[in-house]
Amino acid sequence: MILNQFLILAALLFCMGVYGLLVRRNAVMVLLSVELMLAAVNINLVALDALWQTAEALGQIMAVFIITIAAAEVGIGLAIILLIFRNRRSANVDELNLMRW
Amino acid sequence: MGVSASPHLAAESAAAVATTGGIFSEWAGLMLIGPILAFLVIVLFGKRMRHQGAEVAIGAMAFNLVWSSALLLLNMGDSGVLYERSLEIASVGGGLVFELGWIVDGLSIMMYWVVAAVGLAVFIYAHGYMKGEVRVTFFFAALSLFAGSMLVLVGSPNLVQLIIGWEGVGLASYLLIGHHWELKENSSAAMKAFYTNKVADVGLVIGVIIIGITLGSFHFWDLASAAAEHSAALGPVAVAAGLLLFFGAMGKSAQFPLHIWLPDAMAGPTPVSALMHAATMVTAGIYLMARTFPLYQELATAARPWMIAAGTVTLFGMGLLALVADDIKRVLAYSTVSQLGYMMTAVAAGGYTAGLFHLFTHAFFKALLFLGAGSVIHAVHSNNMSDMGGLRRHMPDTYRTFVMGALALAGVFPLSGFWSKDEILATLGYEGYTVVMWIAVAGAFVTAFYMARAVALTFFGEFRGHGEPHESPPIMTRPLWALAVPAVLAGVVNIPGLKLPWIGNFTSWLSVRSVPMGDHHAEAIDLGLAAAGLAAAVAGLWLGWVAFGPPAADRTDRDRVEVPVLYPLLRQKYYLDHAALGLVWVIRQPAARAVNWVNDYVIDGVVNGVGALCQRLAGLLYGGVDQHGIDGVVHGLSWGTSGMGGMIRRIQSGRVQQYAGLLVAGLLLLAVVVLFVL
Amino acid sequence: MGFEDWAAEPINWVFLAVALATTVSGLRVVTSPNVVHAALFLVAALAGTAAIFLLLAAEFLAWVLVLVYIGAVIVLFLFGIMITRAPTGRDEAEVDHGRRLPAVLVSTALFILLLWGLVSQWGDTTLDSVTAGTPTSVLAEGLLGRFVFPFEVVGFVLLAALVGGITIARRDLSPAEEKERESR
Amino acid sequence: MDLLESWALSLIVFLPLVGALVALAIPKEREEAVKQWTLLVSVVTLILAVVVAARFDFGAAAGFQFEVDVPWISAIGANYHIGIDGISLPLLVLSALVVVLCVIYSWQHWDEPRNPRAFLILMMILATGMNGTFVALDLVLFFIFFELVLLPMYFMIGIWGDRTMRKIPGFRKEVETRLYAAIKFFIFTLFGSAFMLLGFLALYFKSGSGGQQSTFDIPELIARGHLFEGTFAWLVFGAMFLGFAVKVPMWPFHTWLPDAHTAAPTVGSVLLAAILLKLGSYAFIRIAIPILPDTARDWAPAIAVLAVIGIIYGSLACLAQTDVKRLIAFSSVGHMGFVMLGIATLTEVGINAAIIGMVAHGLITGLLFFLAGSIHHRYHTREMSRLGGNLKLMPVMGGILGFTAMASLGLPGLAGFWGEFMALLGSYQPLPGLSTSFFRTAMVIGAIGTVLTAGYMLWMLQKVNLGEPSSEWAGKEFQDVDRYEMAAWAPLIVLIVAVGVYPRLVLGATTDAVVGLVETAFRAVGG
Repeated sequence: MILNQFLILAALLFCMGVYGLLVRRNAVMVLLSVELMLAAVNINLVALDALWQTAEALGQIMAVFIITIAAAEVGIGLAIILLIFRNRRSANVDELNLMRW
Repeated sequence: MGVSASPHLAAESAAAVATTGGIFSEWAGLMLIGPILAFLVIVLFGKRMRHQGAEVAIGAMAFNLVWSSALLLLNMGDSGVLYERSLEIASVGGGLVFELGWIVDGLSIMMYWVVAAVGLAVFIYAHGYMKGEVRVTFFFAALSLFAGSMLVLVGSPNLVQLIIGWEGVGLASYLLIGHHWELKENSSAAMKAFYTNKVADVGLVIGVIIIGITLGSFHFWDLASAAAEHSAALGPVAVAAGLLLFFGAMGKSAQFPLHIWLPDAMAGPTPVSALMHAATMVTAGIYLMARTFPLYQELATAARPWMIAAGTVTLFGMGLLALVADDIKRVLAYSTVSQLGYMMTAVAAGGYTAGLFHLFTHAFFKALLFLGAGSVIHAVHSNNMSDMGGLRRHMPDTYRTFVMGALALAGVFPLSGFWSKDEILATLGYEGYTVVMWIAVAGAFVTAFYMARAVALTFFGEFRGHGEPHESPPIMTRPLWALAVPAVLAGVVNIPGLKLPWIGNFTSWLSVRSVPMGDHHAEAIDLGLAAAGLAAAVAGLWLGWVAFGPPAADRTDRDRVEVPVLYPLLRQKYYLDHAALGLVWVIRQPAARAVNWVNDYVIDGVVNGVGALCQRLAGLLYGGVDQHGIDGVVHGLSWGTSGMGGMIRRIQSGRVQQYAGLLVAGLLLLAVVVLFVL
Repeated sequence: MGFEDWAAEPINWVFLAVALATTVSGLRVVTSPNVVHAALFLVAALAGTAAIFLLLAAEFLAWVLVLVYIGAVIVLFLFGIMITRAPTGRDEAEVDHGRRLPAVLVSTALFILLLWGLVSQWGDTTLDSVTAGTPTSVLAEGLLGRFVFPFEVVGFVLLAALVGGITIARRDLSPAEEKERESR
Repeated sequence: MDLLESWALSLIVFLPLVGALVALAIPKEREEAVKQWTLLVSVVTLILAVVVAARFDFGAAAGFQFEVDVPWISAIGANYHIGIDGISLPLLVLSALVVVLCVIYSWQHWDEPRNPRAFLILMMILATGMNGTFVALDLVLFFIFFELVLLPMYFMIGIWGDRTMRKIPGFRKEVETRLYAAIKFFIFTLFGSAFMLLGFLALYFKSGSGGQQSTFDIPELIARGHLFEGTFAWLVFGAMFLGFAVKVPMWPFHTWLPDAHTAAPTVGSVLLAAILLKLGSYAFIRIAIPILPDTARDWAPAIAVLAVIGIIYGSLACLAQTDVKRLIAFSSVGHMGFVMLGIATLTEVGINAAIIGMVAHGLITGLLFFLAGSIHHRYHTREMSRLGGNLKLMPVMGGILGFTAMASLGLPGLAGFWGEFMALLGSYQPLPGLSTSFFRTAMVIGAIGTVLTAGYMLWMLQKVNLGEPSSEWAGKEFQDVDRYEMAAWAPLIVLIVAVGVYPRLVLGATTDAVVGLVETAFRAVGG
């Protein structure tokens, strides 16, 4: 096994996630893309951890944190989408311009 | 003319023993603080007082009169008072120190006393004059500030404090001239006074800066000794500094062509005019020239011809303007300007004592004349002499005192004005300015002429106004008599060659100085010159009486001698007001507008343009990349044309994905730059 | 390490299969017009990731991924999809907006850049010693030892997310509605 | 009391921030509680600042006192290094004071959309940023505080600002004034600080070239001044100049100022004028000049030219204004021109002038903006053509306006005079090596500027205060200055007089520090 096969896979997944993030209209699908990107990051972390073999498995611990935060993010994200949907009858991101002042 | 054989500095040998003046000098600062304190007290509590604060103002002035009289007495005779005290208020680095304090010497004692004496008379008079007027409280507060600032000015031991008092006087004059600010012309007159002075102050401030930096000190006494020693440092800049200080003095002392504010300043209540013309404002410039006299005498000699020129033009040209004015206060105002020209010419020519002596006598008779005019105005409710006439019978006290003042001003023997004017003429002759001297004699003729005209039109003939004029109440007439006494007698203190027992003379009062300075004063009367001056005065009076006295006084077309070019020129005041207004207009309109336009369209144009450009670039980039979207084209077009709001909306579209896309793209760009370019 | 050597290791073939599956699933996640499908493909992609973790001997993490993500998060997603009536049809215009090219360009460019970076940085560094799995106790010691503070913070974040989620998504009834409900 | 020595400054800086956090916990509806709390916090901060001033050793004003220096971000060598000397002390006290006055003033004056809690919280954050900037002795710390003030002010303008639509020259559509102003303010300042940060980073990296650890520490950088020379120093100074000059603001980077001032809510304008503008000029004195003295000498003529242009330009622009508040805003350009002229002379007198000018401008222009706000509050317009006779309708407010205008035009005996006078004094004899005739010309032009200043102030007074009230207002009842306004203004009035009569209040602290600064910068190194 070489390191790069994992890292390149992760890069591929990440770029797919970026693509999804940019093209998806539906907010839920945007969130899905974000999850994909996070998964890619996790692969990176674990792979590098395997390379360096730190005593405390630092990379894996970071990955645990990321998974946790991702869960929180999904929760909040979905809640927001729900709220917007309720108010606007749509969950399409490009119809949202609330952030503009 | 008794020409003193002694060289310039010999006058100093006569200087008497100097004392410190004891407690009166050590606490002389109270005189400076008193009126300022009165100002604060009146502003804060005046409304609740019985006389609306007038009692505080008058009380402070009375106190000052007592105190300064004590100093004056101490300074009389053979012993002079010399004292200085400074309190540091800041050290600013470079060895420079700002100080406040007071100075007690012959010159400042004379000024303290004049301000206090004239001030007290005017304050008491004003208490009667202003009865029933609006904002009496504030009026007395401002009067106190006026007097207080003047005292700060004349008591100043250094140039910085002088500036403080100087502009304080300007502020107070602004407040008082514009007392009836409901009318735009009054507030404009106030503005004009303040503003003209502010222009002149530029000269003063720069002059002070030059002296302060060059000497490393703002003290007058350091300046005087540097000048006396012909300091090498001060030498090269002395003329510039001198001329700049003189420019400042031109504003306050209304020298041509910065005199334009003074006649307009008549918009203020009459007591203000009296105070301003006699004691507290216009004398400041003369005082400054006297205080910095050694500079001009020793170093800035090249500046003196210019000063004399300005003074001469003022003394003659402004006197002519008084010939055609109808407003009695304006007649007096122009006469003041002209008399200031005398003083300035005298001081510039080296007649330190002569100029100050004229200041001294002028303070009394001019205050008297103004208060008299105020009394008349009070009675007939008009400023115009065409509404007066025949008041001799209705207002005997006013009439008598006014005539005394007019004769004194005209320079009739043996009233005070005769002696002081004669001394000026003698000095000019002695210093070799013969032409100027004869112009001054001609000026005396003009002075007498317009005073005769004013007296004739006001007090003789038939009454032309409305209603029944009455003599003013005693509270107003008593100050008139009080001022009439020195107006008549003040000349006694400086009759050439005469030194009174106990009192000494004016020259000896002023002779105590820390630094000797050249100054000429006559030792005996030059009979020929005195006769010439007197002849000019009498001729003027006679001609004025012939032209304007009864029965001619009753004619409506008084100014029937309308010399073709001269008359319109005088009526339009040499068109100087037009020139000044034109200058202000240029600043206010084209210049200010141009700057504003530049600001909004050029500088902001660049700013907004960059904004629009960024937005357009963003539009192009995005539109170019995004070939499928209709949005791109539509919005791209609209970005190009919409305004700043559009730009903001574009960048802040609120579309998260657009942000993300730009973010990633930007990141990429950055990475490429970092990796491959750097 | 040439291709010969690489191909000689059987585990690499396993990797190749898993990677292929993961990639295809990932691609479908971002291209599928049906949200439910997309979510299910994400399950597949995540499962692939878990497999990769196993290959890297990170067993604990692999199971965490399966349990937390596939077990919980995806269910959450499905809930969200149902509630928001996300498009489940085949109409592509519904799910994507038209501006696909810039996204393709950007992500491809990003990938190329990353690829370049990875290759130039790591070359063919090998991962030989991956044999023994990481004991869970190591992770436990790390999480409750050196990283206990971040661990607690993350716990707090989760709690905040929980509370926040409820607060945001809860429907505030207008007074009229409130009354109506009470009367019912 | 070592505890005070080491904690006082940190408390002054962070107490408002803590106060803001606590205020967040107070329910929005309980406005009184929020107000009382912020007042308490700001007063305690002020008391601390006064205590610091009282315990300040004026005999050693040239050195830093109340110094704290602990490692912060060790990876880049950034320390939490704070301290004050005679230069920053007056500004720190001024900042603490003005915040208190703003809280008092805003007790009864709320611009739409109200929400006192949010507004006061922003104000407290602003206070932290301002106080922090004046005590920071580490470039990273300085930068953070310097930027921290940006955000609250942006929101203050953008949310509570002027809602009228405005036509911007060059653009077709009308935009809301507050939005335009807020974004302009933000972008301008950010633009400047980007360059400033570049400069800081360049200094950081270069400071390691002598074989020592790179550092962000300001005193340390001053000591290593010899490392920065030639083109490098010139560019770094230029970058920092851009950052500071935008904040001052110097011509031609000033155009955000009239817009921001005009659009901002009253208290926002006051804080902007009284404190925020000082950050830029203070940074020149604290950072740019001592660290790069030789380059400062190269740049001084350019700064002087821009300063003088600012003086004349600001005054002329004032004469063309129709809006009182905009006029006051432009007057700031002129006054800050004097401050910068003082700095450009690089002399003790000039830099002293700049500091006392900053303090005076803070007091006077702060008060003027309060007055403009109150005038707007009463008349609902600031158009001078519609106003008039204010002195008749509201004698006390008219009187205070007159007083403040006089102070602003530099009347001797009031605070504004010393800054102008000393700036001119300094430019008569600039630092040896600078062109004397050049600076003397600048002095003359500056002096002419004072005349123009007097011109527009008198004109404004005539338009607003004097004359008969127009028919629009005549006969109407106006509430003259109320308690809160009086409480907020009285300290300013007293201080304007006090500083005017006894400038040692400010100069007593600064002179030694400034002399020390100039000595180190120019005598020891430059010769």
